[in-house]
Amino acid sequence: MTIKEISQTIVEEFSMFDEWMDKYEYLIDLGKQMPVINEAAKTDDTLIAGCQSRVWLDCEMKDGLLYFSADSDAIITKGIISLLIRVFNGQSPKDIAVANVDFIEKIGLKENLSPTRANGLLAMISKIKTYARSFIK
Amino acid sequence: MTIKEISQTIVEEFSMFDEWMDKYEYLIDLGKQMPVINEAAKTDDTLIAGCQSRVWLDCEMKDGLLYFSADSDAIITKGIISLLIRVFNGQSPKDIAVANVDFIEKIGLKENLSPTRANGLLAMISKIKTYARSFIK
Amino acid sequence: MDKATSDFRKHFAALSASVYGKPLVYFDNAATSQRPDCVIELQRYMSQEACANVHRAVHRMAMDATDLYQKGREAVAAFIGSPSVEQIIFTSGTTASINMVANCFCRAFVRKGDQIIISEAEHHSNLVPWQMACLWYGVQLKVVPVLADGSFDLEAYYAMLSKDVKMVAVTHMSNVLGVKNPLPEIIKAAHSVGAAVLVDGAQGIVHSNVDVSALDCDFYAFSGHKIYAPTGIGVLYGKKEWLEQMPPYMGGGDMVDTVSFEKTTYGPLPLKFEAGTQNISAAACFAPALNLALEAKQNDALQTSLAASEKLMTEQLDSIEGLHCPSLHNPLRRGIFSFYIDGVHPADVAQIMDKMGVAVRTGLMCAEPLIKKYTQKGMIRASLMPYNNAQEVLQFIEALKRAVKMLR
Amino acid sequence: MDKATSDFRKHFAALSASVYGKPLVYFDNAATSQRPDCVIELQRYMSQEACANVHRAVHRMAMDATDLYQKGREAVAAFIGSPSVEQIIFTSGTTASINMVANCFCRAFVRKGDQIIISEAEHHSNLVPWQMACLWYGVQLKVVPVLADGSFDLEAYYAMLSKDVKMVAVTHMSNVLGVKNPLPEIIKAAHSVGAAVLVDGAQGIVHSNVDVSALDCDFYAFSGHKIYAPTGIGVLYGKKEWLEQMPPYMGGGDMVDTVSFEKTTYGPLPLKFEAGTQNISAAACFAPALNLALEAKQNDALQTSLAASEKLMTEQLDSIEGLHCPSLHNPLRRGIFSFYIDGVHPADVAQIMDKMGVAVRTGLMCAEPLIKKYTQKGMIRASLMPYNNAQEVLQFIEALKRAVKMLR
Ligand SMILES: Cc1ncc(COP(=O)(O)O)c(C=O)c1O
Ligand SMILES: Cc1ncc(COP(=O)(O)O)c(C=O)c1O
Repeated sequence: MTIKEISQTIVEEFSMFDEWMDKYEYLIDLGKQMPVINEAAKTDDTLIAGCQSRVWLDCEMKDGLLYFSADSDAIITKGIISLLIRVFNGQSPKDIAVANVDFIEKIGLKENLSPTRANGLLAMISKIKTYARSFIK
Repeated sequence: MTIKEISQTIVEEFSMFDEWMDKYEYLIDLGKQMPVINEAAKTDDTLIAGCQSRVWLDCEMKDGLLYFSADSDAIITKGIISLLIRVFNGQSPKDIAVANVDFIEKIGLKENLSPTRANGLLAMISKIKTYARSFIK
Repeated sequence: MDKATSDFRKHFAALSASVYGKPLVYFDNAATSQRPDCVIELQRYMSQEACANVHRAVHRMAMDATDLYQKGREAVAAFIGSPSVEQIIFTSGTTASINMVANCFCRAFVRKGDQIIISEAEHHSNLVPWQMACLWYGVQLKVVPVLADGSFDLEAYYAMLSKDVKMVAVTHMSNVLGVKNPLPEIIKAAHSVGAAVLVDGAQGIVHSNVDVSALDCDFYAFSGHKIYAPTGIGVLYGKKEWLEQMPPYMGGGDMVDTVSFEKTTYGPLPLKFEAGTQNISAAACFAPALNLALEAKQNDALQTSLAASEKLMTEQLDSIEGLHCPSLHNPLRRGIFSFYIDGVHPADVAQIMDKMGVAVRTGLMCAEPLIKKYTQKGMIRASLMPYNNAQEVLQFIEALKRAVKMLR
Repeated sequence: MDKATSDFRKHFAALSASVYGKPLVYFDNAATSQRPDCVIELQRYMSQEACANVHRAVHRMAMDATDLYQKGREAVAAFIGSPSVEQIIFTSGTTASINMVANCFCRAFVRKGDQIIISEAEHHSNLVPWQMACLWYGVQLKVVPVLADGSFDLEAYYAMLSKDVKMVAVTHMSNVLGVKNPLPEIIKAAHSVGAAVLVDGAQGIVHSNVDVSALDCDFYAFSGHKIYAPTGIGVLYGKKEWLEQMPPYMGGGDMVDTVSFEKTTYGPLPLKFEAGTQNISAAACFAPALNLALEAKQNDALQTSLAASEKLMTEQLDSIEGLHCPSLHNPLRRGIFSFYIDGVHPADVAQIMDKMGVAVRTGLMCAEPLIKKYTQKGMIRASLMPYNNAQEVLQFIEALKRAVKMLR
């Protein structure tokens, strides 16, 4: 599936929740289930600055496609990252670099997107895109 | 006449004006007519700080009563000083030191009385009272 | 809800808001308080009907603005018991007040090899300025530890004092622990070795009755926005003997006596420390803001109700398993509750509580060394003002329990 | 009155006020502008509906406040053509912006024996900070004269430049003379000897189109209150290369990365220069304020009408006997008219004009050396904004003539 298609699926999944709490329950579940990065990859290089919780995000290329792994000490943050990973895993660097990440907004987490926001969602997206661009050149 | 009586007379005189401009015409007239301090008395000691215009105020004692002379480079300021002098000239230091100067307020120049006001009316009154107190001790 | 509190709440339109369909519970007061309607109205008046620059103009709006500005200063002087109005210097906030002293006091009175004392419980705004000053002036920074329950370690402090100490800069009340420091003892001891004392009153002004003359502190700093006034205004109170000898912090309009390219002389207090156009409208707002604060302090029924809410909060927090609030039972704690909970991240908790209408703060709360003494991930802080009530405490506790349950 | 101006005036409720029964003519704009309703409304919103401290909180009101605060910064960046939003530092005003540079730039880049250049037409806020810095850092202050009509003496300036000059701090437009300085020439020449240029834009931001990238200035400083925003907020724009290397001005909350008693590291731009709680609500107001300013600049009919009012003003002033306005016919003069009149004291004139509804400023106008070059008693200043109209000019002239007649 393309980035756009996966995003669309996620938006549909979230449209089932009309309660904030259900949305968060789901994000927490995702966070708990997320396969975590191995400890050795938690370095200063993979750490994302500017988050209130600590977030590590690593990336590797297999057969020209990118695969991400991540961790955070905050579980909701982990849930959000797991959505990002679901969208971007197995995509090409080029597609990732130009991708529109508006699904975040559509599932009602837009409030997490401000550049001055504590949880650093924008920083995560920017880190993903930086990885992607580094594989293009 | 006592300070209170003279103040009362001035308030009555001003009550005739219902126009601001007439009041100022009168103050300007008073300013122009005021006998000025002699140049030699315009020293740093007689200069009143904190006025937008420069004001000098001198004082001498005759037969136990005080007499003031003053000058300013602004004519309205001079008019106001001449009212002060009219009220306080020939009064005893003690009476001056405790006098209530509410006539200023009553003739509608209250707005000139704020401690942070540029024209320094409060500084003038305070200088007059300081002179008076210096003769009491 | 009791009448005193519900009457007092009427001053604050914001308190009847709802967020995400839930009634707002605003427990982020230590970050900034809500503004009462009287303050909002005066701010409008200053922007619309008395919109002018102060001091040297003679026109009507400028005179109105100047008077209201001066009334703000008088209100501050009266509220903290300053011996004179000229000792009240307006700044942009507590942080600016403290930086001003860290610069100007040190420049005038501190020499290489001297020492400055702060405590372990300082907000960054009463820590970093002194670190910077130490660097510039070759001074040593000493840190008084706090005990496990957040108390100031007086014994350790006494042991640090010597003739080399020139400044003791301590918080009146920690923004994390909410514990009031023993200022009379701290100040007396500092003076006995010739050191000056700056009190960071950002929180203390809210939760204590401050009388700078009785306290005999040398400087007292606080912000408007934590005590009902707008952002962008703060106060530095100082003793005349220091203020008169200290060089100005900034140069500019209004702080001078005469200016020439050869020689400039500075104006009298407080102008010497107030360069440029001040935050006129916010300064004026100190009058209604502090008036209301005074009203609240003198309202016994309101204070009783606040104490009851705090007691309820204490009991409820105490009953939550795995919750650690270091200063919870410290008898000197007021208004502020900071805690961490085993197995959950503070940021997660706050995010969920927000969706239940509850506003709290989380993280290192600009007091990193203090927080990290207790926990690495940061804390959750709930802070109350006299307008908060028991019902809100219960909504807060319910939200907290639900969040923890979801997260564990 | 033409439609463009009367439409624009509708944004400002204050302009329809009357004082002493006369329609208000507010010609004290160079001291502070009036605030439009959109700014007053946003200020209320920030105090009532989004009243929270910004950044590190996740609750709803804090997120709203943070967004609006950020929008204020983006509006400033766009308005002055800053290459990035991080180069916009919020301060408490022009004066604070300039003091920040005078301190931090000099600390980082200026050594004993270096020189700093200012001009004779500087406001005290762009003069005294440099005098203070010269004292601290052992630097020499050089002053570029202005010509009789208020023009910057480029020849004299060129002759002063040398490798020793590290900073040229000049006003974009004098608050007395209203004359725009030749910034492109000044900046190019300064850069050719390796000096940085700070532009005091307190008046320039109001009466010019500012593009800091095209200008290539190193720093640009201005205040909110002169361009429709509230008091207590200002801006420092700076080039990244300088800002990144300069030490912070104040220490405190929000400007740090990590803090420990041993070592503190500072945050990224702009936070490094923004210690403590900022004037959040005022900063947010930059968005509507600058939006309106932009609208006015792009409204040709409004600009034509303003030019006509200024022309009328020029002609009328020219016709008053014994009136001296040094820059009256300087083609680079905009918006500001400062003058003195033989035989009458400025303070007297202003006091009478006030009673006729006309607000002007008098005195030394925080530019003592400049004013005293022309006259000892001070001047009278009338300054116009796009909302002022020809009818007001006529009321002003009538009041002025009447005052002079009464006083002579
Ligand atoms: C040219 C100029 N520079 C600096 C300032 C100082 O601005 P502020 O008082 O807002 O800091 C002013 C305004 O008074 C000014 O006109
Ligand atoms: C104890 C303490 N000191 C200093 C500050 C700094 O105050 P401001 O950010 O208003 O300058 C705060 C508030 O954040 C505080 O709680």
